[in-house]
Amino acid sequence: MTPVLASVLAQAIPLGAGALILLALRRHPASAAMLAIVAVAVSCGLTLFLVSAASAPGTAIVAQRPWLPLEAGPGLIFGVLIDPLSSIMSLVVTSVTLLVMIYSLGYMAGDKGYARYFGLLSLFAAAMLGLVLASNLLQLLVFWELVGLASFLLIGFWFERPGPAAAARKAFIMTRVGDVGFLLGVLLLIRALGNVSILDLVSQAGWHGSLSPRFLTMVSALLLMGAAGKSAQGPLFTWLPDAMEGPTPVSALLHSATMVAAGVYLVARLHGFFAAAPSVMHFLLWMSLITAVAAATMAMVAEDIKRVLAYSSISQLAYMFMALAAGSVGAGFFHLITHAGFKALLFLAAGIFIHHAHSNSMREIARHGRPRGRAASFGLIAGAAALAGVIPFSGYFSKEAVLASLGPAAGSAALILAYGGAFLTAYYAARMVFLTLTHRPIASPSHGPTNETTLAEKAARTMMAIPVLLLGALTLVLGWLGASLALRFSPGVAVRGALELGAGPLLALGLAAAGILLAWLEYGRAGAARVGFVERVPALRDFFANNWYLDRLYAATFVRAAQALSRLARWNDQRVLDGAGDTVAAGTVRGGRTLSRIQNGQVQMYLAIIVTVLVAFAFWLTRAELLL
Amino acid sequence: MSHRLLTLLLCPAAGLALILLIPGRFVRAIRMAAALSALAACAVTGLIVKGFDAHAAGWQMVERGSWFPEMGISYHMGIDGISLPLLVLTSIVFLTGVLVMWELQLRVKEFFAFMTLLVTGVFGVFVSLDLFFFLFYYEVAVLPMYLLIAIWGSTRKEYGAMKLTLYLLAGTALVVPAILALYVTVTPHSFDLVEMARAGFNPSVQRIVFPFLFLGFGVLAGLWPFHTWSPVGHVAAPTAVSMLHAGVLMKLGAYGILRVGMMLLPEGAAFWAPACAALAAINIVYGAFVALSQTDLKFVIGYSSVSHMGIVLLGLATLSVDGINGAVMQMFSHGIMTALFFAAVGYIYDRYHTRDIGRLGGLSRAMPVASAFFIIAALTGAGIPGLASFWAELLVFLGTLRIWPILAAVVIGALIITMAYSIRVIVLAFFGEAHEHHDAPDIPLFPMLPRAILAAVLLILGFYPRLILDVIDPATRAFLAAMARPFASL
Amino acid sequence: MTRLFALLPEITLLVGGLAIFTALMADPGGSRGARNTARVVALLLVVACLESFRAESTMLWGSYRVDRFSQLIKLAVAAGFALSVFIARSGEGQRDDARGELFFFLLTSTAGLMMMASAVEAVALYLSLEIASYSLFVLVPLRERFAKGKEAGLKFVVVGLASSAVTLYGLSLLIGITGSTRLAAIAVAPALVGGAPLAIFALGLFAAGFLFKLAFFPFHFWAPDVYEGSSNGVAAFVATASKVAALAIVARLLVIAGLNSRSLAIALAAAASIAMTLGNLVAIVQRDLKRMLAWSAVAQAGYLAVGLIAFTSQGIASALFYGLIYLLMNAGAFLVVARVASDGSNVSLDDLRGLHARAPLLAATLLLSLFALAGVPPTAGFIGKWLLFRAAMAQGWWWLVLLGAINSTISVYYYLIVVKHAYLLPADQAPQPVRLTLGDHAVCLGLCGALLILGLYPTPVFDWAAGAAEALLR
Amino acid sequence: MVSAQTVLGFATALFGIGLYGLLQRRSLVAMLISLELMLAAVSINIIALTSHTGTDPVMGQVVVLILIGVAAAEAAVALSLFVAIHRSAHDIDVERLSEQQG
Amino acid sequence: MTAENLVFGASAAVALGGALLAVGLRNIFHNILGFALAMLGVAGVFLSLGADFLAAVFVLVYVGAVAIAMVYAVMLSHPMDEAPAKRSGAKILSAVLIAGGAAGSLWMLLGTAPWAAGHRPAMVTAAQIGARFLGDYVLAFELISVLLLVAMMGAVMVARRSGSGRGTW
Repeated sequence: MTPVLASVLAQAIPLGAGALILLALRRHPASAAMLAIVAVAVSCGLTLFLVSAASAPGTAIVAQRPWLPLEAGPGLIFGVLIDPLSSIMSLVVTSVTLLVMIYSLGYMAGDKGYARYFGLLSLFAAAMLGLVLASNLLQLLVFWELVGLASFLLIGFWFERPGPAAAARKAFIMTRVGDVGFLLGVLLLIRALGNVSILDLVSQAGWHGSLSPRFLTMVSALLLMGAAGKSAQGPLFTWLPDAMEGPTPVSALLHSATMVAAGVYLVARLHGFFAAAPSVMHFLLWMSLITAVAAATMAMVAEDIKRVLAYSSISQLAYMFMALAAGSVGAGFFHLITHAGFKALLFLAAGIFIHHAHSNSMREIARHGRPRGRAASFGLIAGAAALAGVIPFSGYFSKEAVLASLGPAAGSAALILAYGGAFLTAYYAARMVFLTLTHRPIASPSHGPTNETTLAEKAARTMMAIPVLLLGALTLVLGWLGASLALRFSPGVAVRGALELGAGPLLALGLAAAGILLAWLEYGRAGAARVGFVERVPALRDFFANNWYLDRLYAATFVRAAQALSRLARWNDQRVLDGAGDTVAAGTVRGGRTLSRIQNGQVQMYLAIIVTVLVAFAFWLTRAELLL
Repeated sequence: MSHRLLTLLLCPAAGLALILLIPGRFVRAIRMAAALSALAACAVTGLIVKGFDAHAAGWQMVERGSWFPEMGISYHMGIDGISLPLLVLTSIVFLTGVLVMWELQLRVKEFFAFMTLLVTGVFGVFVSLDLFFFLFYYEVAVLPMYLLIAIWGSTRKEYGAMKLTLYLLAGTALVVPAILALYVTVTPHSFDLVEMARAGFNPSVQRIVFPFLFLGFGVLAGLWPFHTWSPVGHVAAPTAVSMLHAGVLMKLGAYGILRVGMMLLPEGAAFWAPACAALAAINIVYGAFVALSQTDLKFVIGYSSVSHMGIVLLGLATLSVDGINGAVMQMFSHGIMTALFFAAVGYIYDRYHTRDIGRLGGLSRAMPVASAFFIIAALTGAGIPGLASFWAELLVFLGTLRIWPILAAVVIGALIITMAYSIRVIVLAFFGEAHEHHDAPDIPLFPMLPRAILAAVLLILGFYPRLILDVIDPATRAFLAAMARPFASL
Repeated sequence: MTRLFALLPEITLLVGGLAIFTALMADPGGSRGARNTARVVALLLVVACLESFRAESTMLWGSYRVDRFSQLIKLAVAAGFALSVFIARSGEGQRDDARGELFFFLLTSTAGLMMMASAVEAVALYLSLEIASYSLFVLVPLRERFAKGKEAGLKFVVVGLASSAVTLYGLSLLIGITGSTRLAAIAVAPALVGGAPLAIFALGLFAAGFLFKLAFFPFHFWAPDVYEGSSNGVAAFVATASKVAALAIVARLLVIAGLNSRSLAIALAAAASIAMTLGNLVAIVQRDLKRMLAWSAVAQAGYLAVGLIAFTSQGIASALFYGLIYLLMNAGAFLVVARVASDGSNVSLDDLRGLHARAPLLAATLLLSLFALAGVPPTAGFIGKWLLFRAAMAQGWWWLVLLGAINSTISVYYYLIVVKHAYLLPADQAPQPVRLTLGDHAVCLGLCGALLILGLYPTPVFDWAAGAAEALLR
Repeated sequence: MVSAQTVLGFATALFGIGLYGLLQRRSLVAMLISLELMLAAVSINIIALTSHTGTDPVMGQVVVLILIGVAAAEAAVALSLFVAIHRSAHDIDVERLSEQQG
Repeated sequence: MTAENLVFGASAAVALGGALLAVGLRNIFHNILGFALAMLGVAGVFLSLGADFLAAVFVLVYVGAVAIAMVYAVMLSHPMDEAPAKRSGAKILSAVLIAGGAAGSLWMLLGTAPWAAGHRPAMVTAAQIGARFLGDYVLAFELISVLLLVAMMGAVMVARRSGSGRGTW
């Protein structure tokens, strides 16, 4: 089997499975789930093959065919691009998808939309693979939108509830804002280059020097808009916390591990191109620094465990961008991989709690006590440790790589923000663990750990536990792969070894420890007030808890402006334009009525008119020569 | 000469004759006759597609003969890669339209008679290469609309029907003098499109006449500010008529601009292109904004059509390969998409007797499949890739970007609004809790069929646009090459 | 012998007149005999016109010419007469003691119109016009159960006699200027050829009587009242046969005017614009179908003038062609009017409600006729208007064409209102049933078929018109 | 010899008087009288123009004779209508015979 | 001042005066009398223009037939019973203006006349007229008889009392 065929099959099989499920298997949930899992498993195997096929640094297997004729040149040529970056990313996608699907067997059991769920997940996997393996920027954009669509449908999976429906809408529209920039950027590139082959863009082949810096800056900025929208960065982040209305496994897969990382992937993918626009990269650096800290502040006060995780996703994605902006693809992508692992882990573990407590609130979960089995707790702790950057969990290594990539060149302010963010991360991660796991039973024990254990429930629990344990194990493993991973896609760039401790790592570790300690003091220790230092300042707490009031700002400005414009346009349409048409029509009828008064029944007036017209005719004939 | 085009034209015409001959009480036979003529049209279209050579130059399947030589009117038909997709579109919408109206009980005979008449006109426009017949069929397609809407329509049907008819005929009132003026200007006097194009026109004539054609045909294409008939008409029209109207008829306007305005008056088109593009851009943005605050599903679709037809017009205004490719493809995909839209809404309306977004809600639970059709159409409208419109819009935007970057940026920015209204409708009408007592069954298999056909076309083209673009592209290039030829007889 | 053959229609008229008169005398008080005789005569007349269609002859010291022009008009007049006789049924709506006479006077009017077509001498032309008019002057006030019949007669007579006085004044000037009453001599008179204002004016005054018959602005005032006030058969005749003949003579006089007087053309264009606009706008507010048709006729006269203004053989051919199909579509509309009101009363829009269910064929005929009047394909009205506008455009009358096209749009509005009543609105209470005879079916189908076929393939009939125009210009 | 101008002027005056009556008088009979005056003016015109221009005076008289016939016919029709209207409406005021409007 | 001029002047004065009486007086009988007077005047004008035969026919037809018919019609319908309606000043004014305008413009147009006047009127005999009637004006001659027939039959029918049946022919 050739890698190309494998890559095509890897996309096609989940696509086919998804389509089949949605079209034919909607009433057969069990077979739907099996089909989906088998399809993704096969796809996963194929991507593993791809990883091995493209193991050597600098490999780039490309197979393309013309897809869209354009005015000049051969038109847009679509195909697959298999290189270390895409193959590893696709492996991440398929493996996390596979795990999430297995987990969902338990988590979603009994849901009305069970089959639809698996169908949509399969489609998502296919689309995400398409995005990852695309050889053309426009092709990437196509799948980019499709994962957005999948995200919309999955956030709104429980569409009857108002929350998910609204969240899905918000997510779709907000990411569209970024996508519009992306599209414009791509179109500008097509206009300039005729085609937007990713390899050509990265290698600067064919355009080096021919494009003005101003143009490059503009295009890069536009592309970055897309990345920011998809990855919930900068001003476009507010959809992601709301997206947590979707099923938890979906949050794990789409809204932390894979889809939201697409923005990072895009920048990593086109790093060679972005490098040509240093000012944009500089902007990105600062945007990600601010996002990282801002999202961390929000996570500090969130009560909903999934929202905490969502904010942490935003924050961690910002770290990845930070590395990319600083020039290190390796570090950024490394953090992407580890983050995919531990964040999926965190969500899945949290999902078990949520499933158990039927609530997202951390305090509520705590009141319900632990679910059966230790997997959830272990998973949560391991994931949180990785998030906080505790050695030897994977997060430590990757975050360390990110912080290191910043280097002294970034300036002290940047470094303070980056490290401060790390401290906050550790704080809120620990806060989450303490809040969730410190059991505070509620007064009435009716909701306590229950005894009923049907076979199905047991099976479900097992299905949910397996991925958690696997991912937990991964958090311990992934960190060590960093160096080799990084080597694959940025050959020649020296990557520091995992355990090369220096001032930076020590500082990071110290900050992490401080954060955890602070969290323990406030939440963990026996008799703690379980009120954080931020929460003691209501204004600040509200500020953080409300996404820095960005939602309100948007509602008050953009949304209101759009609505006002819409109403204005509607009014104009009904009153002015349509009204004008009606007025002309009514005027015509009125004109008819007026003219009909000439026919007043007085025959002598008719005669008078006739004679007058004839007199006028006579005058016209004698005077016509003068006038003509 | 194989007379395939004539045969195609005769399919609905023969259907009309057949329907007229069957006494009105044999409802089933009338339906069958209509379906038969639609199937025949599809089959003949299939033959035409099969016999069409995308890479051959010039007109294909040309049929010509003498008709009215004193007046320069000749029997001249032929197609190129631009008209072919529209023929396919018409056939599909015709067939699905007949199927969608299968359950019709009221005055069945007259309905299908008018419908086949309308389709005859549409086919005629797309195959005519003589301006007289072009306009002849054009009006044949427009007039049955009045009765189709006024008799079988719903909300404010008489008003909507009258408004639609008068707007469209007012457009024709601009077109007729323009065409006659061209006829008397060209030597030798002829209505033959091909000969007229060959002879060419004086640039000053072109500049004067082009706006008449653009505005006149533009009315039917939903050109701002003459678009208001369209939402009102769509809301009033019965399902199949909305399908045919938004799906096919509005394309006649754009096709007229392309085939008559641009082909005959390249200089005029070039001179007015910025103004046309500006109007088209207003269409896009304005239509989207108005759609954003509509509460009737059909009004949303109506204004989305205004917006989408703006994309077609914008593509045409670019006078570039990409723009026109995109415009023609958008004509096709928008045709299929609105047909699907109206088919989906039609089903919902038949069951719930309301189209008010506020009173619907949670439909996806009650009738997932029927809802899915609407959602697919809405997503197509929102320009989601994987559905046909994406490619078309992409090409138009690209074509625009090459010439008017700022305008393109504005129009692309409006995609946000497009997305917003599409998603708003989906979320309000199909998501959320069911507001009303929803116990109607989901769509059964037979009514599903036409809608599924439409959805499938959208998906297939969305996946592989070259299926259609490979046909359009050579024709567009030839078209533009002919346009670029300077006026020889100066 | 060939001369007699050329006079076949006139001979038929003579014999037919005697036959109807005899029938009247034989059956005092009844109308069946006269009706049946009239139907036979009408058919014979059509046949006679067809037979002598290609005849060419000049007789009576050059004052009577039989050529393609005259024969085409005679055929049209004969067809209009036949249709009107058919539409009139047994003269319902006419005063009961004047029903049989209806057919006699229709025949005399037809005779006048036919003479008009052939007369090439101004006095004879004028007298033919008066024969045609007087017959109608007599018929219009003889309306039954309709108080306005007399008033309509008054308007008709007063406006008609005034126009006739104007015509005669024009004639006196023409005689003075040219010294002759032969049209051929008048046409070559130096004053006319030179376009002297007085000569043009004299010709214009002379045309007044014919413009009156054509209901052309400003001589249109009688039309609404007469259409409304006269019985359906008479109105049909006024709207069909007499329109075509009048159009033909107006064309003939324009040819004499020399086809090149710019000031005359502009005056005509102005009148045509007013006619179109006035007719269409006022038609909008009508509720009586015949009155609406009258106003639409005022507008249609304007369209016809648009073709004539071109002052070319093609323009005249187009106008004649339009006149022919105009006859058909008006006949269709009046047939529906007469059959819906089987007792001969007037038809308001509300009387048409639910027609599609009561009489589908009538509804379809109405639909097609009105669409034809509106100039909508696939009916012949479309090509007819197309040709008119084309001819005008060829001479650069773009604004007139634009105005005409806009007017067509306006006209669609009120035609559609009629269609709406016939096709859309339900009949309130129990409407009068509409009974159609076999003949009604045949005529309806024939008219519909003719309108459709001429719409699709007008060439042969247009060739007739072109031949007639050629004969006129020779 | 009376000059043509004089005769024409006289005819024009007569025509004008007739026209005035036609426009102003409400009685149908008076209107008919006015019309006849106009026709007489036409006749004078013809005679004057044919005899003074020397073209064909006989023709002029022939035409005028015919016009006299026409005038008689006009009178017959108009008077019969007058009688008929008066019989049914008992009124011959044309201003009041104005039900047909619009 | 020749005799012709004298005759013309007198006749024209009579004719104009009669015409003014015919349109100006309010009594319909007076109008008819004025009309007869005017016709006599016109006949006189014909005489002065050398059209003797015409003058005779004119008097016969107009004074002898038309005016009498008018008197009959008026008497048949008794319009004398009613008081004449009030005259409207505006209507008179507009009628004067329009009629005056029309006559004025006609006069103005006649001033541009292209014909060459100045021939001496020749005497025309009835025989000449008769020859023309049976010569090149035979068509008109036939048509005027048809017209008179139609007018006569029509007049009888219209004036006939409705319901009186056809038997009263």
